[in-house]
Amino acid sequence: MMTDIQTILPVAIVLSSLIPGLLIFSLKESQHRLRITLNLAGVFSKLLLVGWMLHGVSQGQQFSFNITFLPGADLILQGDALSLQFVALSSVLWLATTIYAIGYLEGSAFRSRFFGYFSLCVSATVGLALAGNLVTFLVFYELLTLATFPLVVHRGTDAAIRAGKVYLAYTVSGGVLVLMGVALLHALAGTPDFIPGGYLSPLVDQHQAGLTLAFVLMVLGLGVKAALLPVHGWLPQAMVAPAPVSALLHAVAVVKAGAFGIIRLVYDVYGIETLSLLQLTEGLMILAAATIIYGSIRALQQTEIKKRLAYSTVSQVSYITLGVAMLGPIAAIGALVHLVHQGLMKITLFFCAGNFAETLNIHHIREMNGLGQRMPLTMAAFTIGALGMIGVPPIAGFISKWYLGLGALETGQSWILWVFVCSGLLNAAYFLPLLYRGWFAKPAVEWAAHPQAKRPASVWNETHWMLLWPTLFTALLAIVTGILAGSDFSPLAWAQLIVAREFAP
Amino acid sequence: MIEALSILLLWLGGAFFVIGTVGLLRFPDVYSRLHALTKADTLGLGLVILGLSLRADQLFTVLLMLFIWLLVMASSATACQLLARYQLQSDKDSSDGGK
Amino acid sequence: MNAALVSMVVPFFAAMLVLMWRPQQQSWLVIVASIVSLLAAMMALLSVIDSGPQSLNLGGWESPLAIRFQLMPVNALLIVTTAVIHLIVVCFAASSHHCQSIKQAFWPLALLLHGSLVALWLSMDLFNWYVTLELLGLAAVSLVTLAGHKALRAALDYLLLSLFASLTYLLGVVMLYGQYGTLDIALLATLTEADRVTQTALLLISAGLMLKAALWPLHLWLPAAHSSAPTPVSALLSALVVKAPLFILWLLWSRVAPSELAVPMGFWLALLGGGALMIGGWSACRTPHLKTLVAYSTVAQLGYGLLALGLLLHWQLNDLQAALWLFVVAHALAKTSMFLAAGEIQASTGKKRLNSLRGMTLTMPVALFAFAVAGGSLIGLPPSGGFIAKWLLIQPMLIEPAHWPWALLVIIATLLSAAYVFRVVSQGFRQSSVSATATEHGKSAQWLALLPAILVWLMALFSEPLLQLMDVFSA
Amino acid sequence: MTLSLQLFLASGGILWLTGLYGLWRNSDPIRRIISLNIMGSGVFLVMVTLARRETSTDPVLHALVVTGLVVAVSATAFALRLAVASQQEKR
Amino acid sequence: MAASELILDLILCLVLLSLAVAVVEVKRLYDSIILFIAFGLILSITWARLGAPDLALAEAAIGAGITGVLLMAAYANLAPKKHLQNSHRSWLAVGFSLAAMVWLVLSLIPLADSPESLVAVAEQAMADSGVTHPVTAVLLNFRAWDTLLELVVLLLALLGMQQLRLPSLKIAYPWPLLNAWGRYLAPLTIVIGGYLLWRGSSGPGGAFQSGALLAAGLIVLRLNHVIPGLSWQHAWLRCSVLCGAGFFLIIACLTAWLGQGWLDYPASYSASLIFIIEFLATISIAVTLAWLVTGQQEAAS
Repeated sequence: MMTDIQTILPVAIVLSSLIPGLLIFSLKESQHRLRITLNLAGVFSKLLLVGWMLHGVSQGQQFSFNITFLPGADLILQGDALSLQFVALSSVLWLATTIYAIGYLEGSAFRSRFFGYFSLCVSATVGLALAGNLVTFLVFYELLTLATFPLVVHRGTDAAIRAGKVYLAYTVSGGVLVLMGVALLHALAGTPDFIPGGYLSPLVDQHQAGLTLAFVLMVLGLGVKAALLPVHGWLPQAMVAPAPVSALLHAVAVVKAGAFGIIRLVYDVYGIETLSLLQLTEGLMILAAATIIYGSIRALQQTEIKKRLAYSTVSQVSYITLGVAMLGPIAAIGALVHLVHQGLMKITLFFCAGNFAETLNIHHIREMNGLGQRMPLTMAAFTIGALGMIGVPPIAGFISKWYLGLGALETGQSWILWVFVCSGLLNAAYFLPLLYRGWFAKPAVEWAAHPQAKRPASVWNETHWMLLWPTLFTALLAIVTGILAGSDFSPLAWAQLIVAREFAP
Repeated sequence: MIEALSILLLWLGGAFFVIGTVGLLRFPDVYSRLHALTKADTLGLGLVILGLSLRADQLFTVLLMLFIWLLVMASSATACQLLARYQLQSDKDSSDGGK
Repeated sequence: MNAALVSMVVPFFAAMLVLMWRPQQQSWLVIVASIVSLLAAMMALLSVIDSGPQSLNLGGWESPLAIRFQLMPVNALLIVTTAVIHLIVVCFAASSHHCQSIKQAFWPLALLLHGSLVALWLSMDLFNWYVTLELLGLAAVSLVTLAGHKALRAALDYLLLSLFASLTYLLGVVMLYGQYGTLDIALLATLTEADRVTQTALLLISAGLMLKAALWPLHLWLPAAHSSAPTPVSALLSALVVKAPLFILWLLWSRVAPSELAVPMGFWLALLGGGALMIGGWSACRTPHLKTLVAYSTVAQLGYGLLALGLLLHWQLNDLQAALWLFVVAHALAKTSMFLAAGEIQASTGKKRLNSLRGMTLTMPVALFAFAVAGGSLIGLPPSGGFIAKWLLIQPMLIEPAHWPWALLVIIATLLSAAYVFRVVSQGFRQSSVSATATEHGKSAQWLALLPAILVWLMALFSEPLLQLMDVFSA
Repeated sequence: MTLSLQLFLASGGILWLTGLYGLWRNSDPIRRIISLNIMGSGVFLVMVTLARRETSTDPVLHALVVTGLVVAVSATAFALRLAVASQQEKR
Repeated sequence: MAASELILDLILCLVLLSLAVAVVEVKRLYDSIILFIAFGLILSITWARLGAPDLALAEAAIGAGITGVLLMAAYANLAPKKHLQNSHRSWLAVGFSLAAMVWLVLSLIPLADSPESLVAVAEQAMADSGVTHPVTAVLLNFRAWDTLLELVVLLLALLGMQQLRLPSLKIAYPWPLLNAWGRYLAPLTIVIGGYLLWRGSSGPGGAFQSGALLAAGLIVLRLNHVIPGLSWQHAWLRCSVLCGAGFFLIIACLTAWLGQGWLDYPASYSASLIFIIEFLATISIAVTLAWLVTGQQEAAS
């Protein structure tokens, strides 16, 4: 009986969002309640299943499901520690984003289409996380591209279509590069399952050119989604999408899919040993460092809140890449835990930006003056997210940066510390003015006289509850994971478990 | 003897064909061309068939060839009439148009 | 073998029945005939899987004299594909409101086209192929003229080029017969030598076939003919008819041609395939009309077939034939879906241009979705049939660094196809100024358009048995 | 005999090419159809000549020519009708 | 003797080629059509010269006869319009053609010396074919499948023409001499057609030649208003168009189902089966060809 569960569980996790998604497509716009019910049923059943799997994996059980696909490359879904890190993050944030999106889109058109694709997106993300080999990863990676496109162009305006085209141009090109890389590796080595330490070391002598090309292709391809420097351009453009989509794209699905792919590639395909033989990580490290600085500087130049957050993402996601590229165990812990922490903080920030826009029609930084008086709770959440990004203890961001810094010292790359310091200062430079304006500056008009804003009945009612509560929830998570980082079930502890397995001799 | 006669007839028939063709090419209008052509058809073909009949070893073959000659004569007569009438009609039309 | 014959004969008989009795409800008869043909085709496929390739000498005469039929995995698969697509297309024609005007004449012609296709797939005889190619050409042109006066010019050009191609093909065939005294493919394969006559004959045959298959640079007639035809006809032509010459081309070069000729020719064919991919894709990205875009996409996608065929010959790699035929089948299904969806959209808006697609996600969501899903397979997104074919194609390209330039070609082609597919899809997401609501009528036609697109993605799940089938054959 | 066969073979090839040239040179559909017929005649001439190579003629080639002729006349008839129809639409 | 034969062949070839070039090159469409008909006649003489009487018959009836009528009919339909002059004479095209000619002729010439053919095999199989004329044996037995499909080609051409919905052939008013001649000619063609069909099993002739001849008879009758316009409304016409291919197909299925295999006639019946098939095919061919020439008569509306 147990073996059956172990095969079915990975599929069930993917299907728990896929099936509601497909059902939602067939609904009419007016079937409001049914749609919400389906969404929530999907969310909670997924959380339940993920919890089950987490428990199992921590007990050392193996979860694996496979069907035949290409010659020598089955479709494999498996739950290991690394994939669960990502799956758990996605599922929890899906819960928050779903509730947020229901509130955000209340009364607008095309909701069936929106939630349908939204669920497909989550399914693709989860599938990508659970993928047991490169070909399976590729399948879900491309599906993710397809599923997010309708969300980017959801509004149907000219600007949205243009952004959608830019998004596609980048991600499809990236997808093709990844495809080529995967196919090249398949041609050289077949497609075995991901295994800690990689499976390519026997080929280093014979196929150096092939392996190098494949790595470059795949890092470039994955780098598109992870918004690495030369190919990051889609991310700020994609900001025209509705707020829940921005939150989902930036915190969970797309950028993390890219980063996660790089993690898989480095640890479970090439392996640290092979990569250091091929000397490929130097370039990746420099690229990531450059992206961190460049993203921060560009963020500083933006005057729109969402654009600033977008460039901040460009910068922050590269911390993960940088941590991975250092090839040391402590840096790896930092990278893995940053995957989660950055997600929590950034989604909070985007929720807040959405709340500002939705409640008071505020899009620009200069309009934020005195916002704390009108929306104190949202502003507080925003503060938590921003401080976490800068790396102020005890918020989660501090933990990951701490480990990354230690990792840099451990691997002897002390120049990276300077990158972190520099970036931290820039972070402060682009977030603190927002906080200052929000809490201390005088509003341009009295909030009571603001054309958009009715005076809230109470503090808890500053905006729609479905917009407020998810924001507070994720902000709380960002603090809790920071404070309780030392406990057994924190993301940090889980990251240490993963690294212990990856770097096991 | 028969051989020689046959050859003579064949040459004669061929000559009529040639003359008819020359006429077709040289005569000025449709009517005189038709005149040349029909001579070639009927007489030329008749002579050729006569010449070939002398060489035939079966009566059936001779009858067959005669039959062919008759058919060709009938059809060329009809076709000739058709063409002449058509030409006459169009001549009339054009002279009417001229007035 | 008998099942395959049934699959071929049933459409012929049904066509004659429809012509003779002229029943009021023709569509049911046609649909039933298509179902029977499909069932028979499946049985034929099963029998090939069970007992391997089968050969039949028509009339019971010995081999060089008789026309020979052969049922192999490849053509069994093609017969099934033909039957599936015909079934879908006739159901579409029966249910779409926009096809009412063409119906009377459409049924018998479509049936005859079906029968002729199966006859072509089965045959292994050079001259018999000439007759079946003529059948296909005449049926196809007649079907194009169903669209009315606007299509006549395109139909005439199509017919003249098709006749010219047939005669070129025939001259080559005659030369081969003159040299080797047989028309049978298998016998020729044992006899051919790399001499001047053979070379000229093969070149003539190839030129004719490439013109008929609209392989670049002989493709110029295709966009006009395919885009001006009625919707179900466009689907049949693009999905099936252009594949028939490719089948002959493949048999000829991979079996009959001696390798001294095949290896250099393979290089040129592959190069032409690359040209088709580039030029076809580029034209599809530029054209302002929806159906023309889909037609140019056919030109481009046929380039993949030619590329696979060329590389198969150039590297003498029999593994690539799986790629070739999966491309053909995947493209057939995807293109059916695309043309049906595009035609249904065009008919309901009444406009040809691409920008009339605004707001289609609301008014005709299923049709647009079908277009997008089919487009996914054309681009080669996993896990679709198109992806598997592309995967098989690029494997041998990647394994040797010297072959990497070909892979670059495939990358560019993929990006071009993505560009033209999303050109259409993103228009559909654009907000429309008129507040349109979902139209209820025509729903069934839209779902029928979606069906082949779903099938092509399902192909991915059955790729293992499909590839085994191909392996049986190459072994 | 061989010489005369070669002569006919060459003529067949040249006829085929003449038709091809006519197809290229003329834009009027009817003339193009005629050119196609000349091409076809060229091919048939090659076929009939090839049938003549041995002492007894090759019936297979003759039968193929008969088939080819019927196909050609069907296609010509349809093409001419189509040409007329398309020209009438233009007016 | 050989020299004079060669001279004859040379003249034939030169006439053929110069006619062909003239057809392509002359200015007026009408001249081109006339020259093409002449070309067809010379071609049929060439067939006779090359020992192919079947083909000479078929060419004279189908190639020159029916095609000529078709061309004239098309010309008549387009007559009011200025015909397009042959437009672009480019020296590039001429040069290319000449180069291609050298290449093609050089590839064709060697074929004269490689007598690979199916003659021996066909002769061996003649005994079991049920007929004594080899061409008929090939057409209706050895390669019967080609012939069946070819009947379908005819059918398709007819269907294609039908749904173009063109007005049928314009027919001049009847004129006594022509009328009378037509009335004599028509029965004659039927007799000769029947003779050709019957003769097909043992000598030159057969379904196609006979069908073409009968078609010519039908056309003459139609032109003389003896028979009404052909219309798809009439069941017997549909039947006669379909009977050739239909019966052939039924036989094919029956032989596959009950007999030894697809189109494998039982030895004792093969002669009569072939005759019935030829008979029905002749009817189909005749009606279809006549129909193709005279055009579809629209139902009176």
